[in-house]
Parts: sequence; C-alpha cells; structure tokens
Amino acid sequence: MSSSIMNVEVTDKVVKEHGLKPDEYQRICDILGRKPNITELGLYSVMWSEHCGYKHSRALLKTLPTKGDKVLQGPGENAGIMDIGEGWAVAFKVESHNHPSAIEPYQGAATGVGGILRDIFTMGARPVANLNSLRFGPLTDPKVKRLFTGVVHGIADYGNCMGIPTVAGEVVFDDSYAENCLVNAMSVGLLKHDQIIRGKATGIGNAVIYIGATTGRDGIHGATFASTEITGESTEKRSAVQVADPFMEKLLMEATLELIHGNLLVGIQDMGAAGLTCSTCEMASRGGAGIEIDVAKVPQREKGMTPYEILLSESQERMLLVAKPGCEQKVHDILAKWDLHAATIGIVTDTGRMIVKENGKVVADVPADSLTDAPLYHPAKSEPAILKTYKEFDENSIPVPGNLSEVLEKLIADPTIASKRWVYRQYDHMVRSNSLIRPGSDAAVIRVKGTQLGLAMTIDGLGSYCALDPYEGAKIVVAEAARNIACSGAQSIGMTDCLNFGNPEKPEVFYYLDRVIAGLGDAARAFNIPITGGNVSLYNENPTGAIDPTPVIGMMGLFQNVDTRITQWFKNEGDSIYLLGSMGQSIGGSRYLTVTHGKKTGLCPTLNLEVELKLHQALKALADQKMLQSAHDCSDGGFAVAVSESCFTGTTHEQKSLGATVSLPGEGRLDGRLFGEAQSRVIVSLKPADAAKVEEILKKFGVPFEKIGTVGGDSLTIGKEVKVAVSRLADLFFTSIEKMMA
Amino acid sequence: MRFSVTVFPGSNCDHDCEYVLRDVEKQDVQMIWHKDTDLKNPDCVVVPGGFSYGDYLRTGAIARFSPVMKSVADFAAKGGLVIGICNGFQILCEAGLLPGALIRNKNIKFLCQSTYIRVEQNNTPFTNACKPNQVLKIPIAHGEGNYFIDAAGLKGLKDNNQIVVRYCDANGQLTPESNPNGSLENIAGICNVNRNVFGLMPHPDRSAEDILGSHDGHYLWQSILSSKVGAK
Amino acid sequence: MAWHVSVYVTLKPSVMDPQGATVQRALNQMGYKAVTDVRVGKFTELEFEAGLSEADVKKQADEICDKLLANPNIEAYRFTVEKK
Amino acid sequence: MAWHVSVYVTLKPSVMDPQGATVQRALNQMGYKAVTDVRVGKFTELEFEAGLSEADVKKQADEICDKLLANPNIEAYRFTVEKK
Ligand SMILES: Nc1ncnc2c1ncn2[C@@H]1O[C@H](COP(=O)(O)OP(=O)(O)O)[C@@H](O)[C@H]1O
Ligand SMILES: [Mg+2]
Repeated sequence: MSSSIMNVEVTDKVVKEHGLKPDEYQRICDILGRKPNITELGLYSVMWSEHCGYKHSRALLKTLPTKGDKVLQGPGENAGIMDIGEGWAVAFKVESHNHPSAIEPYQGAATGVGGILRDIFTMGARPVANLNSLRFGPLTDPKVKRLFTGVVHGIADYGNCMGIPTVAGEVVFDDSYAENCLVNAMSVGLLKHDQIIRGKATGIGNAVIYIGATTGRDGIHGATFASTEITGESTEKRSAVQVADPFMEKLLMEATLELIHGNLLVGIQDMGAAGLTCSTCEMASRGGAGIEIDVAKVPQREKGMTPYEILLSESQERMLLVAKPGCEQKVHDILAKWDLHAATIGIVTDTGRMIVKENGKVVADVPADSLTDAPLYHPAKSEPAILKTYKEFDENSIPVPGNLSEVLEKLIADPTIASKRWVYRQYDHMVRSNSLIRPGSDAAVIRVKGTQLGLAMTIDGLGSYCALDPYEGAKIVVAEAARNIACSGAQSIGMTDCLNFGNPEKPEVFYYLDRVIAGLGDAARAFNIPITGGNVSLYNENPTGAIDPTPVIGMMGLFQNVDTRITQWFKNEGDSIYLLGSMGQSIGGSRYLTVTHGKKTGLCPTLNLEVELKLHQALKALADQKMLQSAHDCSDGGFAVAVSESCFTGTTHEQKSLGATVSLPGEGRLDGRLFGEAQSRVIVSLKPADAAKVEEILKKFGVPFEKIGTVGGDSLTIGKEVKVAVSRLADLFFTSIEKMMA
Repeated sequence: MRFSVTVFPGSNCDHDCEYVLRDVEKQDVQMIWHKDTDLKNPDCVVVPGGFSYGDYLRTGAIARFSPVMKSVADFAAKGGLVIGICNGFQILCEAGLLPGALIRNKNIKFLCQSTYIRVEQNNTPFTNACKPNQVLKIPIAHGEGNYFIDAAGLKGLKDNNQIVVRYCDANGQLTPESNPNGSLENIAGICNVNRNVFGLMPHPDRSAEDILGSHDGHYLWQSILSSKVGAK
Repeated sequence: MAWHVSVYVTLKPSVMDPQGATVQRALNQMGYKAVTDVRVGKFTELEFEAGLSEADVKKQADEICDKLLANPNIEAYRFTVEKK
Repeated sequence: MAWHVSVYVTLKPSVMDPQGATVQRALNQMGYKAVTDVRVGKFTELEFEAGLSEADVKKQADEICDKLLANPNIEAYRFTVEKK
C-alpha cells in the first residue's frame, strides 16, 4: 500500500473492497453526516467486520447465561474473571486463530497464543496455564502433517518462551477440516480481586500511552481477512502474516503486570485484531469518553506509513493504556527498565469522539461508540436437508465385526483417540511448578501456591455430533467438558466458548449456529455454569463446503482442597472397577462408525441434563471423601476405549500399565455396547474396602452403577469379546501419532 | 544460606527457583536484575532456566553479556558456588564458565518429560548429599540440551572428574534410549575444574516436592546447603 | 566430487525480524553503536550426488527452497551451485 | 550509503547437526534422493554507519562474530563487507 492511499477517493469499488455492504456504507454516512474519508472508511471496515463486530452472532450470544455468584467480570472485556476464594480470582478466555494458521501454521498459531495471553494479562492477571484445541484433516495427508507440525511448534515456542505451561488440549483429525484447520487457544490467569483492571479510558486529560513493539505494515486488514472465506485470492493477502515475538511479549507481560499491580493505570487494552483502531475506540466507548491520538507519535518500524496503515496495522505485542494523573513518568520509567518502547500518543477527552491526527492535522473524526456498535443482523435460517438422511440411517445396515479386539486396537491407534504425547511433550507443561495433573488425564490441575486451592481445566470441542444434531451436540460438548472436570474431582465454576462455523450468511450454516447456541445455553443453565466470554470464528469454509459446526468449550473447575484431585488411570492391582451411568447400544455418530465403517451419520447420542448433573455431583462427593482411585469418562470410542485408557498412565513423566478384567454390561449390539458413545458414563476404580461407602453415595445421588471388574494382570479382558495384551494396547496408543509423524 | 537468583529478560524459571529455595528449602533468597552488578553477598548464585533474550540467535548467547554476568564470573573465580539450570547451564557455557556447548536436541524438538540421571560424582558441593551412582528422577524441558564438547575437551572432563550427572534409565543404566536429547556420552550436567560451578539441563527446581511427582531435586539443594565451600 | 549448493534464506524486507532486532539492541548495548540494522537469516548447505547435471541440481534446489527451506509467505531465498 | 556486512556461521564439521539431518531425511522422503548431506547454519546481515572506515568495519565485524554471532566451541564464521 503506497502513501498515496491518503488521497484515495472513496468510491463504491473501494467500499466493496473494504468488505462493507452498500447499506452499511450508507449508515456510516448517516452517522458522520458526510462521506467518510479513506482513513475513516478503514476504521469502520475493521470494526464492523464479523471478527470485531459480531454482526451475525451478537443477537444469539445475548441468550447465553453469563451471571453467577462468582462472576466478577462477564463478557465484554478482554477476558472473564471469576472469584475462587481467599481473595483470589481466575481470568480465562479462548480465542480462535484459524485463518492465520491455515495460511502460515507456525506464525499463525504462535500469534494466536500471544493474542490470548495479552487478553489475560491485560486484565491484571498473571497467566498460569495455556490450553489449545486443534482440528485438522486426516493425518495421512502430507499437507496435514506439515500444518500439524507447524501449529504445534508455534504454540510450543510461544508458550515455552513466555514461561507459561501448556497443560491441556485436544486434537481431532477429520475430513471436515481438511481445508480449514481450527486453532483455538485458551489461557488462564490468576489475580487478586483488587488487581482487576479493565479496558476503559476515563479521566479527561489523562495520558494515552502506547507500549510494546513498534508498528509495521504487517497484518493490515487481518480482522477483515478473518471474516471472509478462504479462496484462491487470499493467497495474495499473504503479506498479512504477522511474525510472533514471544520474547517481546514476555517483557510486555512483566512490564504490564508491574504497572497494574503498582496501581498506575486507569485502564489498559491489548492491540489485537484491528490494532490501534480497536483498542482506541473500545477504550473510549467503554469509558463513555472520547479519545484523541496523533499517529505521528506512534513508534514505527517502517518509513512513510500512512495514518490508515498505522491505525489498521495488526503488529503484535503492543498495548494501549491510560495512566492515572501524575503517574505518566512512573509508567515511562518502568517501561525503560524493561527496554520497551513507550510513547504518549494522546489524551482522554469528553467529546465522545475518536479523533486521529497526524502531526496535529485531523485525519479522522468519528463518534467512538459508533465503531463499537456494528450493525446487527438476523440472518435467515433453514434446516439443512441432510439432517433428515442422518435420522433415517439404519444401524442394522452395519454388520457387527467378528473380531472386536481388532476393532479396539484400530480405535486406540486412531490419531483422534490415540495419545497426544507427541504434541504435549513439545510443550513445557511444568514451568511455574504448579502443574499437579499434567497433560494425559481428563483435566489438568494446577495449584494456587500459598493456599489449598486448585484449578482444574479442560478444553473440548465437538463437530461430529453437532453436524448430525446441533442442539444435542452442543449440550454434549458442555456436558463432556464438565464431566472431565468432575472426573478430576473439581467443581465446574465457569466456561468460555469458541464457536467455529462456516459462512453465517448461508441459511443452513446459520441454522446450525442458532441451534448450537441454544444447546450451549440450556446446558449451561442446567449445570449452573456461567459463560464468561468467548469468541466466534465464522466463514470457516472453502469452495468445497463448510467445516462441521464446531463449538469448543474451555471449562474451569475449582478445588477447595487440591489434595482431592483424581487422575484417570488405574492405580493398584486388586482395585474394584465400577461403571457409573447406563450402557447404550447405539453406534450413531460414533468415532467407531467413522473409523471402522467410514461413515459419519446416524443419530448422535442424546443427553439428559439432569442425569448428567447428578453424575457430576456424585463424583464431586466421592472425590471430596477421597473414595476414588481413578475416574475417567467415556467419550470417543466409548466404553472399551475408556477402560483401555484407564489401563495406562499416560504422562510424559510416568509410563506404567495395569491390566484389567471387566464384564461387558448392557444388552443389544456388541459393537454398540463396546464402542457406542452413550453419554453420562464414567469408569472409576476404588479400593474394595471403600465399596460400601461409594455405593451408598451413588445411591444417594441416584446415579446408576455396576461393579464390572478388577484391576490386575497383563491384559485387558472385556467379557468374552475382547482380550488384548495391555502392553500392545499401550504401544499402539502412545506411538501411533509418533509413527505417523516420523 | 543466602541465595541470589539472577533474572535476565526472558528468564522464566526465576520464580520456580525462588519458590523452591524460599518456601520448600526455607532459605534466604534474593532476585538480582541482570542490569545490576551487586550480587548482594550470596553463598550461592543460581542462574535459572527460561529463554533469556528469547534464546534468539543461540541459547544464552546474549545473556552472557548482561552486566550481572561479570559479577557472577568474579564470584565464581573467588570460589563462590554457582549453579546454572537449563538456560542457566547454557549461559554458563556461553560465558566460558563451563566448557562445551548445548546444541539442538537430536530430534530437533522441545522435550518436556521426566528423566533419570545418575550421580557420577558426589564429591562436588552440588551432589555431596547423594550416594555414589544414585539415580535421581528429575524432569527436563528444553529444545537445546544436546551437550557437545570436542575430543580434547571430553578428555579434560574425564581426567578431572567433571562429568557430574548422566542420563540413565530407572535402573541407572546408561542406555541410548535414556538419553533424551542426544548428549555426548549421556552427559546431563558438568562442573568446572574447581568444582564450584555446576550446570545441568534437568530441573531440580521443579522436582523438590512429592506433589510435583518427584522430590529428588531436593538432594541437590540439600547438597548445596550442607556444603562447606564458600566464596571469599 | 559432488554438487555443493549454498542457500541463503532471508526474511522479506517488510517482515518483522524479532531476532535481528534483539541482536541489534544487544550489540548497541555492548558498545557497537555504529550497527544500525541486523537481519538474521538461514544459510543452508546441500550436497547433491555428482551424477546429476547442473540444470538438474538447479531445478531440484529451487524446488527444495520453495517447498521446504524457505517459507514463501515471509521469506525470500537465493542459492549458488558449485562443483566441489 | 552504508556498510553492509554478510556473516556466514556454520557448525564445525565435527559437530553433529540435528537440524541438517532432519532436513536431509525430509528431503529424501520427499523424493530428493540425490541429496546426500545437509548442514544448517546462519546468515546474518549487519548494517554499519557509512562514516566508519572499511578497516574499522572489518575489525568490529570480526569482534562481533567472535563474541556474539558464533560460538567458537562449535561454530566457524566468515564475512564479507560491501558498501551499498
Ligand atoms: N493439543 C494438546 N495440548 C496439550 N494437551 C493435549 C493436547 N491434545 C490432547 N492433550 C491432552 O491429552 C489428554 C487426552 O485428550 P482428549 O482425548 O481430548 O481427552 P478427553 O477426551 O478426556 O477430553 C488430555 O489430558 C489432554 O489435555
Ligand atoms: Mg475425558
């Protein structure tokens, strides 16, 4: 982009290139009472993009439950915050970086981690854990291998360098993501209640200060870019790639926390999507104030940048802050200590306007809150015809395989089910020395030093069920995340969500979005777990179609006493194994149906929210009394896979296998009982001496249970149907991905 | 005992070292900013892990020029105890306080996992609380921990008994499989000729409490605490 | 005898170079104030079997750079071929 | 006008190069069977102020390489100086 952009006339063509529709353009003219100049057009185009403006999802998101006793900060800020007791609070949020990662996996994923970390420390919280949720096409595809390698490497390098442990995540390989990978990153931070700070500008005359990396031409229009489908054309927008600088971010984090904890700031906000534009107008609009900046004062990396470029640049590792009166010098001193750039670029005003100058000359002048108030759409929706064919699928057309041990071996080695050790071994998951349950179990657990408190966390997404039944699938994804927390012994307290969908302007896609949000809301209400923030990533599609509708849930759990934590693997020979919950026999929508029979169809399992809630409550009660040796939920691969996974200790720190002999409960199809994915089931082990007590508690909560067997031996035996050496199963489980990536 | 933990821009195990020394080992700890030259009269200096200067260019390459490193070198020259962990080990090698270099892991990936190391020398101030050949379970987390030294240097290490810990299996056997990063002769940690400077890749700062899965790091801290050696 | 290919991969000028910036700052702090810019790239040496023609080596080297050694989104490359 | 210094840092032949080995394996797997060896080094470009003499630039560049850009235990370096 040349400096002549200043003189570009705002024609219909230019408006269209900025992704603005004619009526949106008209609305801008009405707001301003005149035609915008090119710089102003740029401001509206990024702020009114789907990525920043949530044009198509805002109305639906308002239906989600966001309130609760423990909520200190709900949606609307950079991250949600919840009270965890003893004066401590936890900040957490998930965010997508799908499009940048598809174009440039290493940098895209790395800057995604950088972005979500800034969202956390900008609230005053010190990041203490990272999580990530990844989806790719089939791992047999060399292109997918490169993407997978690059994404994991990017996440690893950024988190490792920052010194934030990456403690949990998930990886799914499925055709639906072949052209559109999903990279969702989540971060969790700890803070004291009195350290909370928000992204608002108040106090007329207060200094507006820019800190962090210099501004370059990178990533201009990243936000608009994230809001369009990937087509051949987008390869031309490649200059939009931003390079991650985790070292800079580490300095920025330390400096920012020092400023906030030193009580020097009124407000602070990171520069993420839509860069300086977004941080400026959002801070002004939240503070009910105006803001005036001069772009000539912004530290720049390249010569001859126009106001348009400076305002829209998405250079990474930058923040905008408003200092308290009299604190400006102290702010500069602290930044100098950390060798960071800082520049006072403007002041807070009472005009309600965002005024941008260049060397004193006004180059943009718009009402600040008009930028944050993007148009709201209620797109048309229609139920996709294909849902009917899913409902009509006849399970009897699928023969039950003769050798079910072989099926189990195949499933255990399926990259979606197999251990992700290849991934999390590359993540420093121990730094800060708080990681008590590390990657490999249902939920990760970190301690809060100086207290008995602990945090459990997990991230889970679900595209396959949602494609078959978006409402039921959405309920299940919330239930599964909460069940993972319950299996670790903690109480779920709050969640964050990332909604990854196709083009919402297509009625079938919008139908999915609508139903998924309904399901998320109903589940959240039933479990009384508020949603404190999230992210929407739309337009995840390409000429061959959209991704499976994929909600991803990041769930936070709390331990009053972290000594009550539980892992998923069996501990001692001779322990009794119980199934909690009821068996099913349906194979609809299961991983088994896909892996063994190549089909993604049928009715996905249904979920009874009350039954599920009782299960969580019972698990919590059992954990509190330290009655369980292990607990693991049945998810992908069903009963047989869950029991297998309990047989091996799966961290990078301990590798141990214990066999087990269990019966195959339930009735009906053998494959359905072994591999079907009926919900609300957990496999637990316990000391035989505790059996009576455990059964009493389960009865009290009305949770169905059955003693199914005993831990011990060298093989896993399930009824008469399955018998495999545990060492063989463990080898398949742990090395499957490693072998494919070798 | 008085410990000084150096803090470089990009250090990130400084907190872990501070925590393990102050809250677990109950010692006196102070943090020394890299621009400072006063070490504040410690008995032992800890150069912690992390990514000093982002590990840009080469691990530890830029950090060795921080003002504090001159003081650390002077302190070491006077016989003061210096332990470098992970990035700290890399910095000590770059600074020439320890011989050799740490290059990319053999599989070129970052590795975070548990390892076993065998105490080859327990007549150092950092291992004197260990039994000969004691096996310690201590985790690693690094991308560049592959110890290299040329043939003459290796001979020197052996002649002077400077190889302090080696990667091994749970039974203390030095196998290729138990060598996570391809280090020459399974070397996990070495000391200088005077035995007062010690560097190792595994993290005793993350393994001194049972709740973290191992307390074996405690043996190394205990060694330092019981050591009679001191600067002056 | 074999073909020796030297490949130089550099970040495109518009792309930020955090490594270079950090090294420059360090050099300035170390007293080398006359250093005004630093860019860090990669230098890779490939050996090819002698049996190949020079044209073949060039063609393969170019492909290898494009596909693997350089990331065309952010990097540029050039290479030289010698018989050694 | 400024002095432009190109620095080439390579691992000494006796030092194993895990990155090079990995690249070579990848290339062989991708079908480039004629590639028999790969070594990965660094290519760093430094700009010096024009005011310095060539001798000065060379002296400073050599120091910078020796102290910072290369680790003499494992790496070798060479550089070229041009006025641009
Ligand atoms: N990308 C990843 N990063 C970190 N940990 C991961 C990743 N993928 C999977 N894991 C870890 O591997 C274990 C199994 O993951 P998953 O099969 O998704 O568990 P679940 O089905 O219980 O949600 C969990 O401990 C999870 O945190
Ligand atoms: Mg689970």
